[in-house]
Amino acid sequence: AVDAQTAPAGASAAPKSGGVAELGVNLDLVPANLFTNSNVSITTVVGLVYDSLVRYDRQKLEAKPRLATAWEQADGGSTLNITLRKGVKFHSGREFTSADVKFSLTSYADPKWNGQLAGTAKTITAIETPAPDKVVLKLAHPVSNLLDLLDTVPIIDSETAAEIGTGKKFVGTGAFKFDSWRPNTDLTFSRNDDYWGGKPYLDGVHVRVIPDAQSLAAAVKSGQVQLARGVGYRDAEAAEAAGGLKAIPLEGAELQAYVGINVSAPGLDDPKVRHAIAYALDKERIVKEVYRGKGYPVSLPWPRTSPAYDQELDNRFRRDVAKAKSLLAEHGAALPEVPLAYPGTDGVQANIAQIVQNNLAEVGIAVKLEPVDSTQFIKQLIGAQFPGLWVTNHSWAQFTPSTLTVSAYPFNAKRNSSHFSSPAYTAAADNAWKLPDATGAAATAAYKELSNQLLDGTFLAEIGVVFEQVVVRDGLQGVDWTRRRELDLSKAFLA
Amino acid sequence: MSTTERNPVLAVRGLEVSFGPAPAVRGVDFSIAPGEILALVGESGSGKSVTARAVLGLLPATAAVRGSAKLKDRELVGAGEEELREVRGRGIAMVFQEPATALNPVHTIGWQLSAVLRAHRKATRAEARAEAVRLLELVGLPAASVVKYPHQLSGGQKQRVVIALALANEPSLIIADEPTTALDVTVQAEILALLRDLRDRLGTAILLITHNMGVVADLADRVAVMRRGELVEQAEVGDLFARPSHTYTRELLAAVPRLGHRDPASYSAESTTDALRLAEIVVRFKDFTAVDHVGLRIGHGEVLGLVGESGSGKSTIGRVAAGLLRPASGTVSVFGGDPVAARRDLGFVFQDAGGSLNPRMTVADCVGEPLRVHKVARGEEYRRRVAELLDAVKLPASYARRRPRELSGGQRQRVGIARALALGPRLVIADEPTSALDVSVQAAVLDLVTGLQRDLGFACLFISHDLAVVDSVAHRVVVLWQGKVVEEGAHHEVLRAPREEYTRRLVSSVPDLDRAFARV
Amino acid sequence: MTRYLLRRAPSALIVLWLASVLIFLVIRAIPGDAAAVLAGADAPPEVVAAIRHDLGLDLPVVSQYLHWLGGLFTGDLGRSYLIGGDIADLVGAGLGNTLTLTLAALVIAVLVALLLGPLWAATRNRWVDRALTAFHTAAVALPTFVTGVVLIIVCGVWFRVLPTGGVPPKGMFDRLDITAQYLVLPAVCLALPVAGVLTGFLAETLRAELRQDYITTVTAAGVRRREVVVRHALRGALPVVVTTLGLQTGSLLGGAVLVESIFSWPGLGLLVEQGITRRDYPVVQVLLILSVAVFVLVQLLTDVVHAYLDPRVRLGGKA
Amino acid sequence: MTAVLEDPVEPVEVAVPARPRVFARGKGLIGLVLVGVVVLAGLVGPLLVPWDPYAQLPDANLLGPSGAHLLGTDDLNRDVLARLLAGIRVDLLISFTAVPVGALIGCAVGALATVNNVLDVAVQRLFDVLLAFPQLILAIGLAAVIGPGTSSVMVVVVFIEIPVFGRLLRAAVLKVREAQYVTAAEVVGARKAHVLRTHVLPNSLEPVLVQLALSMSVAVFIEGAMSVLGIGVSPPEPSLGAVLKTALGYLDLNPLFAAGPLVVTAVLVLGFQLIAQAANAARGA
Ligand SMILES: Nc1ncnc2c1ncn2[C@@H]1O[C@H](COP(=O)(O)OP(=O)(O)OP(=O)(O)O)[C@@H](O)[C@H]1O
Ligand SMILES: Nc1ncnc2c1ncn2[C@@H]1O[C@H](COP(=O)(O)OP(=O)(O)OP(=O)(O)O)[C@@H](O)[C@H]1O
Ligand SMILES: [Mg+2]
Ligand SMILES: [Mg+2]
Ligand code: NI
Repeated sequence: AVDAQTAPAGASAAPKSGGVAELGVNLDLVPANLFTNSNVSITTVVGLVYDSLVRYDRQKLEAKPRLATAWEQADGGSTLNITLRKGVKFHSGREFTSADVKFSLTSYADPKWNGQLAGTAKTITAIETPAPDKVVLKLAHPVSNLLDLLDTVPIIDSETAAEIGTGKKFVGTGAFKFDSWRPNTDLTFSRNDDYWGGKPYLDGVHVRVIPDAQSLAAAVKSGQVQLARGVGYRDAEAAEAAGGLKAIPLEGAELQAYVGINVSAPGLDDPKVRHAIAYALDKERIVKEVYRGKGYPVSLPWPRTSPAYDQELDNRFRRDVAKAKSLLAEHGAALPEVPLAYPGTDGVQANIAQIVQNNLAEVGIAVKLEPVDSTQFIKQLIGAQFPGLWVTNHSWAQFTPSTLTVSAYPFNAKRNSSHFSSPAYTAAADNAWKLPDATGAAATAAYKELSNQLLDGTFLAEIGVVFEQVVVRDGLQGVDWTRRRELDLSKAFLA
Repeated sequence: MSTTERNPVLAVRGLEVSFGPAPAVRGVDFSIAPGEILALVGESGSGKSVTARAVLGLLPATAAVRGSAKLKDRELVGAGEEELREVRGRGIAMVFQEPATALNPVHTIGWQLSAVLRAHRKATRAEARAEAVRLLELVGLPAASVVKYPHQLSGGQKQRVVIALALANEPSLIIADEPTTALDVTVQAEILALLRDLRDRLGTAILLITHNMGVVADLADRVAVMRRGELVEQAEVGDLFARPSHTYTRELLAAVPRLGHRDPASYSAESTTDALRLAEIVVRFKDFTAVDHVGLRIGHGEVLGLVGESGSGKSTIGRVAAGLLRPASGTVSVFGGDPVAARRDLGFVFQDAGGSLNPRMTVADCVGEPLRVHKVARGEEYRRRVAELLDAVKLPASYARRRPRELSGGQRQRVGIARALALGPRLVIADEPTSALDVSVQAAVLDLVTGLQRDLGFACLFISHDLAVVDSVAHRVVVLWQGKVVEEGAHHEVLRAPREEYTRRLVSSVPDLDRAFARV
Repeated sequence: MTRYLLRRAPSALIVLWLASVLIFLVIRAIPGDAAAVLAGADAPPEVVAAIRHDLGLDLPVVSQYLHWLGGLFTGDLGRSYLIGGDIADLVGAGLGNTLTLTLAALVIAVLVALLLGPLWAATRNRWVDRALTAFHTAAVALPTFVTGVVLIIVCGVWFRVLPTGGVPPKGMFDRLDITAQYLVLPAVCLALPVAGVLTGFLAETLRAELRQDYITTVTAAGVRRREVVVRHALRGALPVVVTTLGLQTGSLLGGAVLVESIFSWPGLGLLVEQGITRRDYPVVQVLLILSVAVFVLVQLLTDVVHAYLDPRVRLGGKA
Repeated sequence: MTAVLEDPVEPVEVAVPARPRVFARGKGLIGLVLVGVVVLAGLVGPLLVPWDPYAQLPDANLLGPSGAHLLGTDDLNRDVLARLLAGIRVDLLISFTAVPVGALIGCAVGALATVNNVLDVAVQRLFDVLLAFPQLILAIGLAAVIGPGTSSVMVVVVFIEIPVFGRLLRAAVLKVREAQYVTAAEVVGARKAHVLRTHVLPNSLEPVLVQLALSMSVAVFIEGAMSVLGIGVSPPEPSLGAVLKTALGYLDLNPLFAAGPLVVTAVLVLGFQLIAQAANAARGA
């Protein structure tokens, strides 16, 4: 762990070297999506192999040095001077320099990679490299979430970047070197002896792809893997009860479960109806029964650690069937049957969809469930093609609040899956983004306005902040992660 | 008979077999002396096979067997499985009717002989193989047959193998259940000679089950006659033929068709046109010529017998005549025209009566089908015609609603004949109409056909391999051999005084019943 | 035999060609596209369009088909959009695993059937008959996904005697005892329904065979019952069983989809499911045509074996 | 020569397989009873259970079996028994509609194809192609095209059954066409259509009936497997597969969840198999 505070509970034994950690993940790598997707194996690879310039603390939105040792704003936030760590080497043996930072940031802004923070990356008008350990970023205007970008962008080796898409080579500066990937089978990594953060304890990491979530749970229960990502919430709970392992929620890397609403659909165009939906949802039940308590209900996307979190605002939509009914009565006209899309192969979403259907039926909204396969779901999400409601997760609210409203597609003020647009919301989002600083009084006020806009618009009804969890056997200690759920095993060891 | 009583190989006393409530064999007593050939005769279903199987414990579990069957001193009824196994093949061996199905199609002859040999004694593979060769030579097959598969042998050869199998463990008794029924007359004669020879050389007793009185006359020392599960008469073969004491036996003997017992029947052409005329017919199946330049003609009202051994092309000619098969070359004319056009005037009686009736249709529907197809009659008229037809073939009206499988073989054959007569044909093609029937039923059917022919005056192509049958119905006879016509002429000339070598061989293979009747 | 194969070849090729057209068209009828998946959740439509162009998905369907067909003939199977890498490599790796698994399952199924089928056909003991009926029903009625989960829980978690899934870490041929440990659960799971069907079928065929006249011949000659069943009747039942076995390969390949996922066995079944859900057309196309090819080949093979087992066919009599 | 048998006496060697009796007495009866029990459970069962299969009951998450909930409650707080019984209906609906439809199409195509040689070859190759796709892969593919749901399960079953029945009927027709009674009809001058209608088809249908029983249980399987893959009957509709899928996730908690659908499937499969066997035996196979 980078600092003792964030180390997971239970890491009590004295570290010792040696051994290969066996990991299990339920989804395989999609190399072409390395910088866009955040599935469990991609975030595992990125966490083990690559480094970022800075890394946020998991409790507070405070950046800590990684490959950058220092950074300071100039020109009222339009320039950022970065000092790089010296003596860092890529796994290929080449020295890491400012040119690599420039290359990585430029690549990330390339539409081909389609990084989620491309909007922020595009505000960088120039990247200067006055010295091998100095980088100067020139911005079009100050943005409050520049450090999010530096936390997110992995520093890649320019010489082998072309081979990332094929899955043949991943070269970074991280604690482990990538050795091989066998599709649908496994990934192997070995220790990077020259790691700048100190030689890792583990000799290597072996990640097995175990597509069936139950088999994955069985594998970690039987000790065949020491860490599993993608175990179902109930399976994890049961496994924990059996002893010998822990289900650790990835705090700081929160996800949000939500019901998306197409505001152009008949009936749903009335904010009263949307509010009624928000009131009707039994968020407590979903968090408790579907996520087995690994999360908490919210009305706004912000997790409790976010600078935008405001308890009073967040309490706005608590389950209130009477209120929902009266709102619907105000709306007057009877609602047509509303379609609700969800990824059919995802058991968690399928259950949420059924609970939502049940909740809405209670207040008098008939819902028709429409399972779609995950590919089509993504296509409809991107193309804003959902005819009515949908359920899924989003993330990015754990970062600087403005990142959510400028980057995450469901929230994008200019164009989003809900077909929602309002000048007030656009202004509030822009205003929060163009702040030079992510915290402080100005920021708090801007976030409050943004939250109010979100609540008034309710083009998506948040259900709860939830956590991905990793199931770890007691034998593996010192497991850490980033806000993007990237796994950090540089200080992990087998007890 | 005294020796038999004293020291029999097999002594059966009061044998009763029943399937459920229905008794199939009700108290049978007989015994066989060493080296004796006892023939068990009787109509189909009289219990001959059941008796034989009961002796060897080969009946299904549904059969209840009582009484006693002793092989020397060993009681077989109620014996344990292992005890019976000891007896099977070594004490008593069995030869079955159908040589085609009695052998395992996927193993060589040698393999099967070895397997049977090694069931009763320890022998190495090589020893068993050598013994197999010896057995094959014993039944008159070349040693090379050991590596052959059953389908590579002819029917007669297969039956020899089956006999070799029975001889393998030197049994004291062979039960031969209809060993020659499925074979040609010529082949049948060979097999019978072989059995007699084996008895003479090895002294094996034989229980011969058959319904063919010719075979009995040829081979047996003694005869036991069965009817409806009971033994009605037992006698030395000569005594039986000369002085049958039981009425049933007398009926049975009377029903046996015999060559040369009908007065020569001549046919005088009334008109110059022919009912059927085949000229230079050639039929090929792939590169095999089944019918080779055959020509024949049948006048109006004439019955032409077509004889020849199995595979000689008789049925093929019948199919050509009915227009069911187009010859490769040659001309067919029925009443001077195309056979297909003449179908309204044509009746066809099939060899396999059961197979030629749709199992889902009632007897009345089967018989009436030609009427419906040609829309000759409908309503009340149709029903009346069907009833008439059934009556003509002596089937009671109550049978009209039955399905074909609810009839006996003879009755099915009558349905087939009624159907063939439905449209009042002027030409009937009858392909072995009696070969599947036992003598008594056969006699009745033949009687019917000749009677109807006389009354209705249709022309008839009568196909059969049974020379005696043909002799008793045909005006003229054509002898076929390997697709060619070898001899043709009036029935009494061809069958009683054959000119050609092949016809002579055919006629001499027919078991000589007259001698048996003459023997006292 | 070569002549026989040559005679069958054209119809096999027609089947393959028809299948290729069908596969190509059906896959393109699937809504949702690879470009969208590749672009990720937050991609703007321009990017998706650009990716479509890169992948050649904007070409007319006919030219896409011809291009693919050409590739098949020259051995260039194309590249996977989403799973990554050369399809030839992907399929090569998966094929080995799937073949190992299905062959193991096949062997188990055949052994079980050869053991239990004759026993069932020949037994006169009511209890043996009932036990075998129960086994048959259970084997046929228990879906693979249930047996798989139960086997994992029992053998992998409760008793921890066998791995819960995965392939041997050092490859299939490194240590056969280890391979066997990894193989046994998925193979048994895959084999069970086939074993059930085959056992039932073999018993049924044997019963019919035991009613044949030639069985009476050898029984009457005093051959022991066991020998009659095993040495005489079984041989006659085999050709029919081989044909059934051939038809069962389809269900083995289909079953592999579930079994491979449950036991994380990286084979073609897993790949095909992944390919379809991710809209990785090139991969799916190749896999489907491969599975059709395997089926066609197996049919040919069973015909040949059938012919070999039946001397009437082999030695040119009638079948 | 004198005729011995003037009057038709009792038929000799009459083998009348008393089919209906044999069928209804032995295995067939047991099979019918087993299937009947399941059908009955599906039809009247839901009336006997006080719970609505769709109702999500408050505070009833994953309860074990009890007097109130005989098989417990599922992860969405619904009574498992109620869902099981309602699920039977869905499966029976699929079995009893999709299988006959597939059979009908298959038989029609298979029988028609025998009329013409060129057509026959074409249809046979088409069947080969359909047969060549492993069932589940076909299911995944078709579900991807038409979207998951009950109707897609039905379409998949129809597609799977078409070549099975098509081939079966074709083989039977070709065999029956060689039968003597067909020749017998031809020789009296009957037309092709008459022969096909009155002789060939009625006698070819028996293997089809046997297969029909077997295919019924196949449909139940396909539904289950598709549910497990997430492409089956769409939630919240209950089906045997859907109940089983949920149950599999909670086997460690309550093995009884899975017992219900498994027992029902086993009973159905056994029942259909027995019926098929009895039908087979009655045919004299
Ligand atoms: N397995 C059986 N079950 C019921 N009845 C049987 C069985 N086998 C034979 N029978 C009956 O027993 C009677 C005698 O049959 P058996 O086979 O002995 O006649 P057969 O004299 O040999 O006649 P064929 O000359 O036709 O061979 C017949 O009525 C027959 O239907
Ligand atoms: N459809 C066919 N295809 C090939 N060969 C055939 C066919 N029909 C008959 N044959 C052959 O033609 C020859 C004559 O057959 P056919 O049926 O006319 O003989 P048969 O004289 O009626 O014999 P049997 O007395 O056994 O009925 C036989 O060798 C037979 O194998
Ligand atoms: Mg008999
Ligand atoms: Mg013939
Ligand atoms: Ni005497």
